[in-house]
Amino acid sequence: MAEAPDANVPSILSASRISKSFGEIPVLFSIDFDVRPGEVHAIIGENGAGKSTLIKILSGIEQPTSGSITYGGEKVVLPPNGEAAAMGIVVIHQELLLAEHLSVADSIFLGRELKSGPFLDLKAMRDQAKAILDTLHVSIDPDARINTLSVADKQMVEIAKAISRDARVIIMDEPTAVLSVAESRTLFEQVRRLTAKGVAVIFISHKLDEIMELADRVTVLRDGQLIATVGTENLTPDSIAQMMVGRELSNLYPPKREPDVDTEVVLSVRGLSAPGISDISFDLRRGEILGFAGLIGSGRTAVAEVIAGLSAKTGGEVTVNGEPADYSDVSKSVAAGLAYMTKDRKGRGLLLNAGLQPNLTLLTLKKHLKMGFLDGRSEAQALDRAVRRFDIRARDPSVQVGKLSGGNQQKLMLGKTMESDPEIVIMDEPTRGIDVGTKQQIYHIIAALAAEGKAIIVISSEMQEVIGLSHRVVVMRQGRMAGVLEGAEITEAEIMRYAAGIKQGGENERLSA
Amino acid sequence: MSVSVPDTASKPHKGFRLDLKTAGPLLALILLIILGYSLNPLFLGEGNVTNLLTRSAFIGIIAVGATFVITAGGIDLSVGSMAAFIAGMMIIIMNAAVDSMGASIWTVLLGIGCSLILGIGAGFINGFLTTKGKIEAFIVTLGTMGIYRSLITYFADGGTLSLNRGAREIYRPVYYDSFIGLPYPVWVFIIVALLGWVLMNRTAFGRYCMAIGSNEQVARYSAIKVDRVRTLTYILQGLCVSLATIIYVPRLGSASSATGVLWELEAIAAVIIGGTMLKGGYGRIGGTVIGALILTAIGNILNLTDIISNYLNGAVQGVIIVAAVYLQRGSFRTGRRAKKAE
Amino acid sequence: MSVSVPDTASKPHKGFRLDLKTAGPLLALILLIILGYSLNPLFLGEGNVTNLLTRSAFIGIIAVGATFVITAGGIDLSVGSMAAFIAGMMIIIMNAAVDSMGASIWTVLLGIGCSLILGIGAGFINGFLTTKGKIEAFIVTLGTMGIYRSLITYFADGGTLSLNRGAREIYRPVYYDSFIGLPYPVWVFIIVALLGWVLMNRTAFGRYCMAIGSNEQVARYSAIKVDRVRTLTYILQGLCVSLATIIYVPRLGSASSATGVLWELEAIAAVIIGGTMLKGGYGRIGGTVIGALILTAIGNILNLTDIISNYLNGAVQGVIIVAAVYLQRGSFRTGRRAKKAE
Amino acid sequence: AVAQDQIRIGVSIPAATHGWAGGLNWHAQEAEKRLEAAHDNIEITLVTADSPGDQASDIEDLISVQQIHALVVLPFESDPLVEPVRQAKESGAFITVVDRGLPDASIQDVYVAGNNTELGSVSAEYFKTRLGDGDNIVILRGIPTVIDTERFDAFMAGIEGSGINVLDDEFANWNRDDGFEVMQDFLSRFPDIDGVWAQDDDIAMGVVEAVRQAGREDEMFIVGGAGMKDVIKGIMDGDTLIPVDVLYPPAMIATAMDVTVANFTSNGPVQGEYILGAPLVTQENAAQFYFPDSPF
Ligand SMILES: Nc1ncnc2c1ncn2[C@@H]1O[C@H](COP(=O)(O)OP(=O)(O)OP(=O)(O)O)[C@@H](O)[C@H]1O
Ligand SMILES: Nc1ncnc2c1ncn2[C@@H]1O[C@H](COP(=O)(O)OP(=O)(O)OP(=O)(O)O)[C@@H](O)[C@H]1O
Ligand SMILES: [Mg+2]
Ligand SMILES: [Mg+2]
Repeated sequence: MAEAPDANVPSILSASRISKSFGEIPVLFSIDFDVRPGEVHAIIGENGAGKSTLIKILSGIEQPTSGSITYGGEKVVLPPNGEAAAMGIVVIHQELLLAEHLSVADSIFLGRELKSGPFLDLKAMRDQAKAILDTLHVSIDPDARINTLSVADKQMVEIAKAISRDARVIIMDEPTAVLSVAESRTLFEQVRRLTAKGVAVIFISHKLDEIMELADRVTVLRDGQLIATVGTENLTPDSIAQMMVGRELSNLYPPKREPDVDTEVVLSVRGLSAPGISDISFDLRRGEILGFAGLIGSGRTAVAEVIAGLSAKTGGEVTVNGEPADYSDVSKSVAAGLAYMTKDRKGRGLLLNAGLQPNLTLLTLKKHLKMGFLDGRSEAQALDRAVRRFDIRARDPSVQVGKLSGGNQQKLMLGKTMESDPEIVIMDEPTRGIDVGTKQQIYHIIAALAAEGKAIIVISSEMQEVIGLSHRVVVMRQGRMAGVLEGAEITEAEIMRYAAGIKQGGENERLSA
Repeated sequence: MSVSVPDTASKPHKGFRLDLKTAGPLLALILLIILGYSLNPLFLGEGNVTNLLTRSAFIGIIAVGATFVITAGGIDLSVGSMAAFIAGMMIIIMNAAVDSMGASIWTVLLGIGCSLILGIGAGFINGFLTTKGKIEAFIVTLGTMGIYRSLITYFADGGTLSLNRGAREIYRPVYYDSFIGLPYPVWVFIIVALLGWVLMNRTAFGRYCMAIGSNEQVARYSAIKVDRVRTLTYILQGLCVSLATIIYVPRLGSASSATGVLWELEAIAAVIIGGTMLKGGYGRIGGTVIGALILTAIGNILNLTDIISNYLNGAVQGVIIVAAVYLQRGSFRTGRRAKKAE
Repeated sequence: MSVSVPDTASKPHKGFRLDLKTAGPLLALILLIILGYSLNPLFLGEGNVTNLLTRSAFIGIIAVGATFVITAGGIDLSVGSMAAFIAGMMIIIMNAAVDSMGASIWTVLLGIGCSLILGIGAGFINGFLTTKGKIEAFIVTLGTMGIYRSLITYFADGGTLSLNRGAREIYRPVYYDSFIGLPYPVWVFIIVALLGWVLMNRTAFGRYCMAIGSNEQVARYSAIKVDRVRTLTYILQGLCVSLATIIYVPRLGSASSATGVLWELEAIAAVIIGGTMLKGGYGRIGGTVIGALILTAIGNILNLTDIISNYLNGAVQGVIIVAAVYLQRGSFRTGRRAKKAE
Repeated sequence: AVAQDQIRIGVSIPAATHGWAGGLNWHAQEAEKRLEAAHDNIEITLVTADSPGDQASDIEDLISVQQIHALVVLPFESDPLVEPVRQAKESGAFITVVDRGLPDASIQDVYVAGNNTELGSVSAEYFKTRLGDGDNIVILRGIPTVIDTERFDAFMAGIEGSGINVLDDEFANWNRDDGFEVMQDFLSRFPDIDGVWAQDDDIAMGVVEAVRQAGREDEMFIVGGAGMKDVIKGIMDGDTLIPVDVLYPPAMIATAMDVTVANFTSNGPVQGEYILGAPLVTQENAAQFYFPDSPF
């Protein structure tokens, strides 16, 4: 935990009695909030509690329905459209906000380009972008186009963009949701560097250990109400969780059931290679949960996308239930009982302009046909089921999916994937942006599915999640399998060793065990 | 306190939004009708209303097809020359049939059958080049537009292809006769519009079109066969062109290089006036029908009066189209938020 | 410690693609030149090359403007009739000036000044209606297209407006004379293209256009004045139309309702053949220039040979356009992944 | 020739999309003004169309909403307009057809004929007087439609056997710009051109500029068609580049409207054909075809 700044320092940005409604629907109720220079102030709360809405108000993106904002000691009306950034209030939004066709350097400097005379100083922008990315220890090419980056790299670009600004307040809305431990650490380094310089940081995360590590104070929201603002020193992860969900949270992870090593192999991958990955081999049995760990861009997603028929392989073999599985498109893999849930919910998972129901049933629309026509009732029933099962919360149920809170979008996507009732399911960052309470539910759902005999692959950057759920863990590094861990070997330290290349697991029989 | 999604809550809102969205173009049409009536009460005379409806059938039917293409994120510039080409081929085929076996109902049915095959084939070519050839739809259909226009000119030897008199007499009623007070073309239009509406709003295919137009990646990840659905939209468009041609040919009994000129622009305009977005992702068949009626009514109203110079017809048309769309957008816009929701 | 994607993995990929992207249209152009030369060696004769370049200047200059509009996610269908309208107004104004103060260089400069003002004004109207009126660009510019076309017909009384002989003689060299071997229109084209390239690739404005076309919300959240930038693209388009008109009028010294017909389609085609995406987000001025040259070359080649029926000119044109774009796309496609990156 | 209280006359012509059609529109409007001013009980409605289909709609409208007593129609194309005009006839209207006669002559009460075939053959006759065996010409055609085809076929038939060599023909769409560009290409392609048949004065104007640009005015002559005032003026002034023109007056629409009105206002019979022909305009007779106020 950082050195606690002097509590007597006046706050740089504060909100008083902020309320917000979207149309008729109230989302925030009379919230007081403030952040001091050099402080990390975390906001936590369940999905849909209003965290993102609060920070949108604190950065001028949304205007409050009532209440006032004070910045640098003066009452202000913040300008809209990110113009507050010029005043020193910089936001990393929960949803990636990058123009897909621009380069990395262009994206970092969008709206405040470096110029020499009337012209862009491309070299300066490229160099500075490179320098900023270097401080984050990522080697993303500043000239790369955004649409060639993985989600995690995009998130790093967003972070680079924010910390490169001359900010007095930096607001980070779940910046670590798609980052692995290592990347998160470099982010925290930067946060500490910034706070040391007197920058105020508002930090939102569902990862409670991060909150404990980074925050000086924590504000808890529940259903749009302010529950408390407490110094971190007075908190434990358990007490935070309790304040958040209003109940005791024990046993985040369900007990691991010993997998039956004799059940049949449902998915078998041998020597698979494709752009970005090579020589991947593993087996997946009924009832097994196989974790995939690794750093950003280590190729976990690429493996899953090849298996699901989303991209073509260049070599190797995949079999499902003993049958060769060269799916040329997703409908074939779905028909074979294999479902893949993307981690890019905004770009590949959900139609942001459509409602909940069409999104939920898009993958399995054929199931909702009655004599060839769509059966609205059956679709509505499916939505009902998914809402109950995954605790999807929308204050305004007819809202476009793009306006749901991030976590609820994720839950909807989970619902969409599970609608296809797959035998094999590959979940890429299944709990991205989901609050602890629901996480627990989802972990139990995953465990129950495995117990039913489904085979599950969990790709996750959250080390605890991989450890807590998996029977076995594949660790990937630079497009290859660095090792496979089993049983008691599955520890944070061991995974990190493989992921960072300190340790190599060579024996092939281990890989396919 | 989980609120979740009560079944009922989503329904009324949806209906509501649908109403307002369709109300926009409808309002514009009503204003146009009032304008027409005030210029000349005969505008609402039975004969004129029948003419107007029958005429709007061509563009309307084509525009129903265009709604699917545009909803799925494509565009088809070739429909006008495709119509001319199909009309020409129908006439050539029917004339040849009359020569060899005399004029009968079968001649006409043969022509109709060929028209359907040609329409589907032409649509398939557009779809295939766009999806498998991975060429921008704009370029593909600009190309086929030139090709069909040239072919009809070539087959007509620069002149007009005319249907044989005998076949003409048999075919003529398809355009000119009525069934319970409405001419056949209007019935065809009504049926195509209804089927289109059902297809767009009540089948998986319509849902897929919207998904593809709104985010192709999401569609692909959702197990939708993007290329196939997209190709099908072009085939559907070809089919609609063919249907429009089937009721067009008996009207004038001829085809030439001047047939169907600029129909593509009118069809796209009808679709967009109707509230479908050019970028795709949202299709509204009802709006398209109203859009086609608006466009036809504008042309008709310009013929009702000659207070303004004929030279300015295009200007009046332009002003009315822009005003109609402005009205439509304005009428349900409740500030910025509604706009953003687009 | 973080490893992430190794630097080398992404760099060569990008450089590679960029080269091929510009190389695509260029390749198509080169093949076309080879085709032209093999059909008739005079294709590369000095006179023909000069003609070709001069001719491509009109569409080329307009297409440079269109590249900005399309990159920012808009479309402008009005450019052809806008050109006709501006040409007509220039002639009317210059004729009036000659009547009142005789023909001199000032008459021509007055005409040019008015042309610039009209172009900027017309562009502003399109931009204003699109952004503030919140009407789809397709509809707005379809409307203004009809309006300008009507106005020129009206002012020309359905006929042709001809520039006064005296003014004509003074103005004529602007089209017909050369500077170091290249006619002035070619110089104007070169300068517009260079300025356009700099504006697109080396100024914040170009970046804003791409950002808006790629994701309007991102642009908005980056404090970019979306409406202003978008309006500016239409103004730029108007300015380009005005420049094209300024070199067009001395060519024939006349304007009529037939002036500039279908230029909008040619300009958009040039932009897209050049590799700019119709949906916006990515603009390529260099490609647009090549696209304009390709289109002009196709017409030229068709005039240089008579192996095929004239009636089929349009078909050949269509086939070549589609083939050119296919070649261009095909050449750098390295399978699915590249497609996805689009 | 019945006298009625109010006579409504509908005039349906192609829109002013190229020079000749522009002239047509102008003469129609002038005639409308003149006739409405001269006769209190005459009311003329002028409608213009962009395609045969459009024109059919226009005629329907004239019948159903204007409830016309007479129709003056210059068909876009003959065949497609048979049915619509027949319907007008069946509604009781007096029918005057202009320029392009209907295949079923029984529909029309009056036919004011321009003659495209004659335009072609008159032009051919002139070429034969100027050129002979081994001379080369190029042809710029209009838009591929019946009118163009009739003109072209008649011309080709006319020069057959004369030994005049047609190097190539291309469409120039009755448009100056296209005339200019097509001629530029002909000039770079053919070193020896003795004559140009442009069959339309708008195209001819473009051709002139291209020939001037190439500096080859002395090699060849150009013949257009229609009778544009600028061309007629040039002929009056002894221009050698365009020495003659073949008349195809857009004013024929005014003649037709006059005849139609006469049907209602005069006592004499007006049924029948009025053939205008396509006379050759030379320096001697040019003055009588010069209308400086016409836009065409
Ligand atoms: N533009 C909008 N229109 C309507 N409702 C909205 C809009 N934006 C947010 N909401 C609603 O406001 C509520 C709070 O959302 P918010 O995004 O602030 O939650 P959050 O606390 O950030 O949740 P998460 O942890 O899932 O990100 C949600 O019910 C959401 O549906
Ligand atoms: N060399 C490559 N060329 C093209 N695309 C690649 C390449 N490597 C990866 N990709 C694509 O990038 C996306 C994500 O990359 P990757 O599989 O490396 O992510 P990951 O290992 O899941 O890492 P993280 O989730 O931490 O970002 C996938 O869609 C994959 O297909
Ligand atoms: Mg949130
Ligand atoms: Mg009148």
